[in-house]
Amino acid sequence: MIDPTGLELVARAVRGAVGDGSVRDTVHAHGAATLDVPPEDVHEVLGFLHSDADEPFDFLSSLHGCDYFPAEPRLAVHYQLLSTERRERLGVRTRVTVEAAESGVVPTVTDLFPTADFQEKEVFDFFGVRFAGHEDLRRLHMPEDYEGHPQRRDFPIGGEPVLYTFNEQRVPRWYE
Amino acid sequence: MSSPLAAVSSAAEVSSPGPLWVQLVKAVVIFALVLQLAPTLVWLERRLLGRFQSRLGPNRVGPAGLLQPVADVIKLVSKESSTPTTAVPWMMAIAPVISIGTAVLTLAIIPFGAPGAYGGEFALAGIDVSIGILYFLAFGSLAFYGLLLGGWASGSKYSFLGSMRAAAQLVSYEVAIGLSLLGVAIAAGSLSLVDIVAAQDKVWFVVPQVVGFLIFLVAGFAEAARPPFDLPEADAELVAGYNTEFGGMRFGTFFLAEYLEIIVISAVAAAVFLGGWHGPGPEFLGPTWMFLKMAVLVLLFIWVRATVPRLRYDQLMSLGWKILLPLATLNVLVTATLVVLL
Amino acid sequence: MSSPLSVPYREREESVTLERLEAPLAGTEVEADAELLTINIGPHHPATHGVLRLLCTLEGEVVRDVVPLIGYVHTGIEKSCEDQQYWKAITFVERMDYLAYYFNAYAFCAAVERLLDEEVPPRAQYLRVIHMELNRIASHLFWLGTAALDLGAISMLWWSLRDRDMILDLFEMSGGQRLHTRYFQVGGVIEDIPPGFERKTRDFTANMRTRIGQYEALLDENQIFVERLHEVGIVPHERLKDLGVSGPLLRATGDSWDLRKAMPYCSYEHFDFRIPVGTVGDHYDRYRVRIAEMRESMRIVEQALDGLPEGPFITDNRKVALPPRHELATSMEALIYHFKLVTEGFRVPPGEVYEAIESPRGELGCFVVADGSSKPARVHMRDPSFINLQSLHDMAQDDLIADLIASIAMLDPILGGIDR
Amino acid sequence: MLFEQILFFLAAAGALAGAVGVVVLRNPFFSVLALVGHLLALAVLFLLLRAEFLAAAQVVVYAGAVMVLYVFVVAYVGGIEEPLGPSAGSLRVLGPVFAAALLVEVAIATVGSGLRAVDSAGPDVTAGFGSPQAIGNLLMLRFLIAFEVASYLLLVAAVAAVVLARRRRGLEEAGGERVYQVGRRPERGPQAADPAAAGTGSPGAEPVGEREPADEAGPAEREPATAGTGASRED
Amino acid sequence: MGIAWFVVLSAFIFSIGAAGVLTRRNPLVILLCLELMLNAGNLALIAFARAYGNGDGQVFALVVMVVAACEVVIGLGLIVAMYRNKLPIDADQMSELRG
Repeated sequence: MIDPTGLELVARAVRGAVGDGSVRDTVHAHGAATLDVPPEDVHEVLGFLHSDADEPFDFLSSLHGCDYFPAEPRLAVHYQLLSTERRERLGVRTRVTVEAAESGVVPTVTDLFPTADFQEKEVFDFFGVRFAGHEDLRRLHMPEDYEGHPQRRDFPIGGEPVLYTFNEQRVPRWYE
Repeated sequence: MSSPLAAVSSAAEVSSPGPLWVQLVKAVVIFALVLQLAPTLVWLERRLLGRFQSRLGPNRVGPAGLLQPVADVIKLVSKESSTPTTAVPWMMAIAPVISIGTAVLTLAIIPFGAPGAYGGEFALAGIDVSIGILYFLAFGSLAFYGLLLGGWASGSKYSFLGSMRAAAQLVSYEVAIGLSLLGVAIAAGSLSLVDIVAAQDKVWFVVPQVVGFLIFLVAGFAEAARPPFDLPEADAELVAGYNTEFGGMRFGTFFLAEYLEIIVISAVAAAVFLGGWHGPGPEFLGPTWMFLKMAVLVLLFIWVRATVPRLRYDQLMSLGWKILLPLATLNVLVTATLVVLL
Repeated sequence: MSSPLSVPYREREESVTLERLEAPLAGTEVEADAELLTINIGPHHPATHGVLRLLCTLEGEVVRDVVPLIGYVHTGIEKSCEDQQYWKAITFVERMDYLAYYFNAYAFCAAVERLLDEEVPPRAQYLRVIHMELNRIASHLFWLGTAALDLGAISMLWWSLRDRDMILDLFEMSGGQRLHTRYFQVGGVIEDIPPGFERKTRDFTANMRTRIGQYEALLDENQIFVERLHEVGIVPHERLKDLGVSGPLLRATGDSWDLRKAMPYCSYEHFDFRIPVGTVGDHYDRYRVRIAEMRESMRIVEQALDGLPEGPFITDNRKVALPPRHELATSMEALIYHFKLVTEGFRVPPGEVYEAIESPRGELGCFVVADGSSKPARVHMRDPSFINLQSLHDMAQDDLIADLIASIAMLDPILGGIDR
Repeated sequence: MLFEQILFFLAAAGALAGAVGVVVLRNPFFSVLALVGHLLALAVLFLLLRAEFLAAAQVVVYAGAVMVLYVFVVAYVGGIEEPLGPSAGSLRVLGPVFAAALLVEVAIATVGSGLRAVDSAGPDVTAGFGSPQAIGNLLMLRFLIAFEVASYLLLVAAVAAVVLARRRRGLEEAGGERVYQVGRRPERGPQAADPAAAGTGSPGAEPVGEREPADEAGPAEREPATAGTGASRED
Repeated sequence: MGIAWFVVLSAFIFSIGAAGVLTRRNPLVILLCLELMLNAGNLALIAFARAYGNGDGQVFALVVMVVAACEVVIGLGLIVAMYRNKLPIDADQMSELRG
């Protein structure tokens, strides 16, 4: 695990390579290190971390979304990087508002990590984060014609009408 | 040429067909045999697969599950036969009939005992034709139309792929089967199955024709579309291949035809290579020996199914064309040379 | 926008086609006059191990393109967890990857424990290792059976399920349930193993060794089986890493990346085991790696049984763990804790954590966000099946249909884990 | 003889119906099936004429092999319905006329006096007539040259079919090898084949020797049946 | 059973086949009609063989079968080649084959 000092070193390297504003904050908690990155810099930061010869984080283990509902900016995309050389993990987090997320501020990283393909689709599906530049962004788990993004915190739990023959008359908008 | 039935086969008979009642008895016996053997085989396979797979198998219906096939048939008959909208219904209806018809008709030439074993002069076979092996090959190649029509008429892509596979597979292995039987025909000097079995009174053809026997077995597995050559209905790939869209008794008929095909292949192998009715003891035991040999081969079919994975399509083709066919040709050449020289 | 339901079902189904992709058939050479056939393998198909839908483009028998379409068993477990107290969410996450439930439960519990900064007693850690490794064997056994079934070896399924049932018997002994035991608890395990468990487990491992030998004799020495797997479905190591593939699939290419060794958790550093790796990364290597992993797992189980430390099986922090039953009758405090836990659950300080472990299928990560209440604000599982599925295209393209089926089998996807 | 006559008329009706079906049906697939029915009916007629070897050959060769080829091609070309539209020149008009004229001519020739000579059941023939032995004797003794020429013709046709049906890409890719190669991928780089080079250096990681290292036994030399049974079987 | 019946039947089948060759435009079907004509010839050959109790006609029929098989193989090969090269599968429009 990266210790706090190591995290600051990484942050300094990133700032040096990408720009001063590229790391808003560093978080080291519960033995995990996270960089807080503005959405427009995500691609450069990940590209730098991915290809930096010194300490490459060559493996994107996970990409997931998160909704910090009452707080703003609400939505976040997390990138869990892994360096198989150093055997260390590094989280990169970018937080965006709902409007920004839907307008496509967050860039795709599928060109750096092809593994992000499904996961960005999933984040789009569940949180409505529109990744700019993703080739084939569409719903993955939910039906194609589903409305809304179900894992946002303000999306109610339960109550999905399921169509059976016995209730097809009662399902709303069935006759439309 | 007095009896009408004799007229049909008169052209093709070698030994005397016997009086009319004999023909009728033969027909009844063969049909009874067919209707008994196939369900018994289904039961046997399920019981044995259970044993192979360390489970019980059907044991609820009747003693030792013996009535399970009856229950299956009742279930299948009472099921609805659905037809996809893209299908050609009448063709779907006749496809299983072709399949089972060719299998039953092939059984007619299987000799179960020596001519005159139970008195009289006639052979213990439905008909004893001079073109016996060709007859078997002819109906084997007609069986292909059952699979083809079934798959094509279903209007489903899986079925279509399955029937195309069936066509390619049957055509490829038909040649190997024909050549493997040709070796025996050369050695016996006849195509008639009765003559071939009669020619084995000293030594079974499995000994001089061991290569032919192995080729026949392998190609027979392919001909019956049994594992490891069950590609036309490879359930993991094509759901059920040509019979994907078949339900109810139409599926049941295909199913029955497949098992009849196993019986036919076993019977021909037993007659041609394993000495048919020959065995120790008096002559009237002939049918017993024949059935025993068939049973051994049928068990082999089941055993192989429990053990062996499925071949891939290209492996199947290269096995058929690159290994079996040259080997069978070589076998025929060697046999012919030896027959001429000796 | 008109109601989606007013569109006939067929038309809605047709909305997902290859035309929507920018470059269909990318990465393969198809002649201009090739006869292409688009076929849906799944969602209901004998070989898709669940409701996986593969949109395949075939040229004859050759798969020119395959697009996995998922979501048919999406049950919203991640969302449901947000409405459950932490210790009740364990039962939910267990049902994601329904063949590796101990791993799901462990990943979640470990993440919560890290958020709580809760120490897990060594005995609990060893018990967790025992159960996870048994679960790994069970999962691999199920894989072995279904993979062999897909290749046409039907008997393997029953044999491997027979052995898996012996593992389920062990789980029933320790946890009371055969599947989804909810044996792991935040802070430890819910109960100590009963007497007789150790002997039965040793019997099992001894038995299993000979069984694996038999299975190898059946499969490995079968020319058809070997030829079906040899040199099929090779994806280069770098490409696999880019695709995020981990676990046995990655190790089959010769990469020895295994979180149990690389970043040990749950006292895996105490055990002596080896990491099986392959050489070329074809299906045969994948098969061999998994078989060898079963043997290594048995070694770990035996070592854990040998060195099982004495002590509590769950943390004595009464705020997190339920007090033992007998205390309820004697201790007022225990009763209060019990009441609080059962009604409200425990609260977790705000924070977020990503905990990754090595599941039978690869890196299983659990991302938990706590907002200070007694319910998680977000639970996300980085399920290896989900990520590994992306490599199916690379594995199966330009191979025959039968190889596609073998690829699915060797990928070992669990649809419950993919769709969650 | 009554039964024989019934059989003849059934088979003749089948043969005629099949023949008409071939010409009339618009979907080639059904035409092919009609021809199969026609051929089977003909086989029955052959049997009535005491030509059992030819009947069997008819079924094996025609129904079993030739028609399968047709089915393949129809499936491949995709059962094109007969194109309607303007007829191409005079042939469209003259074709039916010629056909009708031929029918009339043939009818006159057969129904007229020409067939008196064969209007009998034919002489009694020996049991061996039309058996494989009889045909074989004739082929090998009297018609050996015809037999040899026919076999060369078959060989030439087989070669011609291969040449016609192969894809026009060049000789090295001709023939049945194509399907076989399509499933194979190019040789992998040495990096992935070598565990030591590809491993990312976990300290406790140790290859269990699933196979011999790549430099000792490359994938080309590996024996499929024995690979991987070395190290891991013992423990 | 009079042999003349067989010969008459053969004549009719031959006429039907010829009509098909002359009227149909799909080369596949034309090939099928050629098969009809060849089979009609076969039937006549075998009928005459029976009429004279001589096996020569059957040998001729066998050779005709061989020739028919060759013709089918070549014809189908041509059709497949035409289909591959996107030529019209129509006998009236096969003018491109003139070279």
